[in-house]
Amino acid sequence: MPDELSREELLEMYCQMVLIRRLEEKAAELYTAGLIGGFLHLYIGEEAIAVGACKALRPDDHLLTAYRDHGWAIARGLDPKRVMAELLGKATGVSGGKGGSMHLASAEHNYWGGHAIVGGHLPLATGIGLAIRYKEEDKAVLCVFGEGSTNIGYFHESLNLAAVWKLPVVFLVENNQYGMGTEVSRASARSDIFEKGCSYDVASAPVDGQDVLAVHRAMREALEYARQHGPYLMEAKTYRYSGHSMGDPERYRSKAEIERWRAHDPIERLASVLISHALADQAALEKIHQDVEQEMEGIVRFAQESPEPDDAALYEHVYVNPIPER
Amino acid sequence: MPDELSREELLEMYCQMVLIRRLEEKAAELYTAGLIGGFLHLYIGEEAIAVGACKALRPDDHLLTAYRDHGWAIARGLDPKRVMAELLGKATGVSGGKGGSMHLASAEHNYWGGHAIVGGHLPLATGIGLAIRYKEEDKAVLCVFGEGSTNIGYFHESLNLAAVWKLPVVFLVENNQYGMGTEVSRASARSDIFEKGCSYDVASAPVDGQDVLAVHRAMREALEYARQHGPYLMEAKTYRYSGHSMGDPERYRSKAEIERWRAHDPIERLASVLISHALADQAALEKIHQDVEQEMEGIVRFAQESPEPDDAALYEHVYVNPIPER
Amino acid sequence: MAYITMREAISQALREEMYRDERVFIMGEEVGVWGGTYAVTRGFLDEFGEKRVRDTPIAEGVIVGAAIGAAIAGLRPVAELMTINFAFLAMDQIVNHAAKLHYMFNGQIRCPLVIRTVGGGGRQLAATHSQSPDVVFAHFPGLKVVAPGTPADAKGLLKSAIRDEDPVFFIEHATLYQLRGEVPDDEEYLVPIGVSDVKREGKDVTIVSYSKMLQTSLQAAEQLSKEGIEAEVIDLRTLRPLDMLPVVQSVQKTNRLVVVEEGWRSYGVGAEIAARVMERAFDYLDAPVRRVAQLEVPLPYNRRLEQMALPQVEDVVRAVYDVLYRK
Amino acid sequence: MAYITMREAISQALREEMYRDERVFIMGEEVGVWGGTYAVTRGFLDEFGEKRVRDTPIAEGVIVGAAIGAAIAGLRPVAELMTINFAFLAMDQIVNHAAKLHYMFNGQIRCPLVIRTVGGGGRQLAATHSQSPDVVFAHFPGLKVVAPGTPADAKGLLKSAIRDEDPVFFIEHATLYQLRGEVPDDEEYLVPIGVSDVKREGKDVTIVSYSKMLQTSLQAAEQLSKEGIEAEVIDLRTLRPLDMLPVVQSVQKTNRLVVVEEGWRSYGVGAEIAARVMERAFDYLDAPVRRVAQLEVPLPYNRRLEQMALPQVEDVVRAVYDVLYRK
Ligand SMILES: Cc1ncc(C[n+]2csc(CCOP(=O)(O)OP(=O)(O)O)c2C)c(N)n1
Ligand SMILES: Cc1ncc(C[n+]2csc(CCOP(=O)(O)OP(=O)(O)O)c2C)c(N)n1
Ligand SMILES: [Mg+2]
Ligand SMILES: [Mg+2]
Repeated sequence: MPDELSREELLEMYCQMVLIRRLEEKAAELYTAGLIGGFLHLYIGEEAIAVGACKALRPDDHLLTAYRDHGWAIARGLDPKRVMAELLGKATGVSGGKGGSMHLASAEHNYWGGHAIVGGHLPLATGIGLAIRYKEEDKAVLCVFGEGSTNIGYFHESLNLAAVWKLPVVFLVENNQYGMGTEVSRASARSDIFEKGCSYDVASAPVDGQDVLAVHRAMREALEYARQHGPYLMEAKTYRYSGHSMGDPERYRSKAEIERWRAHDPIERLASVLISHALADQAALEKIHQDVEQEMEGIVRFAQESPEPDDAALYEHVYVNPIPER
Repeated sequence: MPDELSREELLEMYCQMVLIRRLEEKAAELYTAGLIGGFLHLYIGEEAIAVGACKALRPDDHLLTAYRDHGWAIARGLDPKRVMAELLGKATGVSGGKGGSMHLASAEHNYWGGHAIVGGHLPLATGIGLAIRYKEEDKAVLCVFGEGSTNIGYFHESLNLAAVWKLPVVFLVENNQYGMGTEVSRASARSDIFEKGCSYDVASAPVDGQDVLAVHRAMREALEYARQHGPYLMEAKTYRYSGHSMGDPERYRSKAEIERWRAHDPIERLASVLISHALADQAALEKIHQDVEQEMEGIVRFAQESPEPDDAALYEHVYVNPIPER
Repeated sequence: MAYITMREAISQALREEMYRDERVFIMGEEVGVWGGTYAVTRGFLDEFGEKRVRDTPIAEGVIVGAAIGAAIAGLRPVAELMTINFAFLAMDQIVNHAAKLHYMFNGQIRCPLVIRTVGGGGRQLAATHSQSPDVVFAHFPGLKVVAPGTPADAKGLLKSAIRDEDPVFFIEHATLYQLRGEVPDDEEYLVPIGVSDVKREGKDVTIVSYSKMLQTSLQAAEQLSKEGIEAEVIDLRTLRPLDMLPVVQSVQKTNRLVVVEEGWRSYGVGAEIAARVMERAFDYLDAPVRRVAQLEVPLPYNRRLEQMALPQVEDVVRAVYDVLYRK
Repeated sequence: MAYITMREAISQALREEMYRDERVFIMGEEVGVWGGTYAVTRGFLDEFGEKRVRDTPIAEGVIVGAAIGAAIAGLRPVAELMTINFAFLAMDQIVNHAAKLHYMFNGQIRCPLVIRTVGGGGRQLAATHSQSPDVVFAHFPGLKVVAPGTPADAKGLLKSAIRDEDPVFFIEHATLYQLRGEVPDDEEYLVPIGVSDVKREGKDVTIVSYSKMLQTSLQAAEQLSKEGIEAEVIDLRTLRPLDMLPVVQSVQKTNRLVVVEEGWRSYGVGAEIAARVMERAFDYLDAPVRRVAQLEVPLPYNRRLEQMALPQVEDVVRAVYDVLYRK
């Protein structure tokens, strides 16, 4: 069995990747139709990372990501209905319609958000790692961000502190080659991001981000390492098929480049594994796609039919303990 | 002749180191007497770095340092009288009495300050490097800071940008083992700071900061490298004999440790070189000390007798082009 | 004169100044290949080359800091911070460095630097991406803070900012880029920093505002006019230094003042205007100054809630009624 | 009751809360081995150990950010920023994260965090190390901002801050640590956040202030009293949320108001107080509100110049004369 995963688990991962991709495609449609506002960052092409990594996370481990977070939310087990409802700004959304696409979260899943300030959540992840050590828990934190975010001061401050205090944090870089329109080599002195671990004496390695099994394997080890020793820097090489966000003019790359990456599509790749190991046949996979299609209908319906937050929500949660001004 | 320096140059360097040390001792006295206010950070023990490095700088190169800047100001050629006057907050001070000990500067010497925000001047130095490339000048920037300042985000952002743009900046770390009371290993994942160059693919090396000739040699090469190729990270291993600033309770280190370092005193070390190469005898060195002593009297007198800035100075230089509010 | 958008006006200002002065250059995230996230520098990379149109890493601290350094060394950088929300990542460089170096070193250091940035809410970008914290930057002596509300002012003020010897924090509003107006073609068209401007004359009430809220205020004034209330609308244009003369003169005429800003009310721009008017025209005020501002919540993503929190034309109208003791 | 310094009072609050609640810990630069640069945590490392008294690298961004993270995960961090000037290096974490996470994630995230920091000028530390930009932090909803002016308040407010479920930005004044006063020994002695306090009763004029300037105001009141002018002195104690009730009530009695703050005047705390008083007690004001504040220059090193720029007792006295139309 590939990677010590059962057939059911592998099919489940396949299904998740398909669902993530379909949800993104649907979100793009709804955005174009004006039902989703703000910024929308699609994860298409990068699905293997979230699915592979979350498979390695324990339920009581912690997760923080950047704003490209739909795939992560779903891989982490959040209800796709409520994810979509959040994109539509509904009261039933995972963040009550106040966060939107960039700010999915679920305390119940120890998923502490989607964060839209580049690099801003690295210190938070470091602090959660500190709390784990403080409470002497056997947990780890997975902190996910793009390669463009490794040039900001927070990356340095967080990796250093995590290293000095040996905090159980896996810093996972999704190196999709671009930060908006800027190719990694134009912004970062090192294009192989995992090499940046050296300044902090932090263990690090690259992984093929288009191979869900490789990601899962590497992440399982990284998390184990983090629990026992301290921070780990993992770089998943990947690619986003869509623009940075909706409306990206995409002047910075060629169609040919996108096609080259599409040839290593993570979903198709897992499909081949499943078929070559005789874990599924074409029909079974086809069935998954159909099921997902049907599930999507329910997801979208739920989101669309959900109520808007009421007026009172505007004033709620500014503070836990609001103090009235006299 | 050691290090291709003439006898005159070597004696001049010796003289500078002695002057710096005496000026610091005097400043400590004046601080205790209440004539100097604010914070006062002494450079005693680290003199070889400023003197060796400035010897390698060309007049039209640029210099920026942290707040531990008296030695740098003097090594860079600022008038010690006006340096002391600044410490006393006088109108004749290099910064007109507005900057104080931490903010010495001299545009004339391309010395862009003494900066008291830890790491805050690294971006400035990077920008000056950018201007050099922009104007296609054959110059370099020397940017000096302590090892404690290498953990802040600015270090990362500056080294990365300088590397990506190949800017002619030498980042010189004075690793005096402590940032205030924090030993390097308690704050930095790497205690050998030069190793932090690896994240940026920046050339780097350590140097014995107690050996003025070694510093000079290394700095000459580093500056040349920077002019031609781009940033360079140099780590000078050193030690400060005094507290972090006046009034430091010094609970973080032992007397014995200080004594161990004093045994490698940079001034005595150059004295031995001078004597062993028969470039000076004990009497000649003694004479230098006496001359410095006498010069110090003049320096202190000048500073004490100088006038305070007048009231108008308070309002001057908030803006180059002040716009009156109507 | 040309009838162009604010985006074009700003673009024009930048282009003209870059042709005028070799030392002027642009740096920031996505200003080059992408052409600026708000398309302000579209085409600039081809026109001026990589030396003068510099894409940077995502590292706001060193973007501003390096621009300061370049300014110290004699250049004229225009540093772009993609939005004002990210200016907080460069806050130390802005307020501890740009604002202070000239003074602290007794005039030896100059920072002729423009920090262009984009503020404002209303685009469903949620709490961290929708702020209007202009007042926070205006608090610091040593900075000049400019926030234009029309295409012509945007052009003229940006040109003045680039020519200024001091650091200028220049705030554009994300939802004004499409706003059209007459803009002089003149390459020497400069609007002075630190001069407020009467954008509409009126005798019944004074409305003071700037940036996006200028437009909201002008709309409110149109509406009020139909009811026979003639509002004088004053555009601050610059938050530091603050030019109160036209405001004081107007209040002496109308005796009633409403201040409209997009940011939060507490410790906002309106408070300063109210306090200064009280200091200088106390006896002229027939009603307490009314402040229209954002509700004191982080902005939510949901469109309806977000609009509830932001000042609307009707809020301005209502505030005018209040100071007129109507209804 | 014990007659102790503000330093001791703050120290006591921290120690008591650390004994009371295992989740409370301290992190920051030099809080451990050094004992705190202002000696507030002297002895804490020996008493509580390295786990709960954590020296950090010099990296303000991650100091605050990691404290937020620890708070999210259920701890009660007290993060120390050596001075408020360095808070600008953590500005994004403070205003974009601590202040917003609870709201943005609809209550799912809590940040029960105290950021202790030290503000104020007057010690010849020059422009970057002498600021009082308290108002800048008070502008952001989501934060609570506290700045005590007496030892007892410092203790009681800090304990309340640590027990609060929200992020509290707690500003101590560098030159008040030696100030002595009566402080309850009671471990349950709590001063509520968001309640202004009448520190001196009077009928002729109201002086509103906080932190160090409270002391300056009290001295001015003493001096005025000798001339027969009885000033009521009100201590805001909290800048957000702002409790205006005692101020409004006082102004209704005295009809005259002076606001005293150490920071710059423009867009300062005084502006907000003036604006709110106008909104709520317009008809009671017999004179425009006078603001006493720092001159609008970066603070210089030279002692005489620095003192000229900072508000002094005589400035308060003169402002009181002004609102009384005396002299
Ligand atoms: C501090 C900050 N600066 C700039 C931005 C604007 N911005 C949003 S996403 C982005 C690119 C990030 O690239 P990367 O980290 O590689 O992530 P990716 O989008 O490729 O997943 C930028 C510049 C921001 N949100 N925060
Ligand atoms: C941003 C910032 N944080 C904290 C401080 C307070 N501080 C001043 S010097 C210093 C220690 C710096 O150590 P290092 O860089 O090693 O320089 P050294 O004093 O040893 O020369 C600290 C923490 C500061 N000035 N700026
Ligand atoms: Mg990327
Ligand atoms: Mg050091």
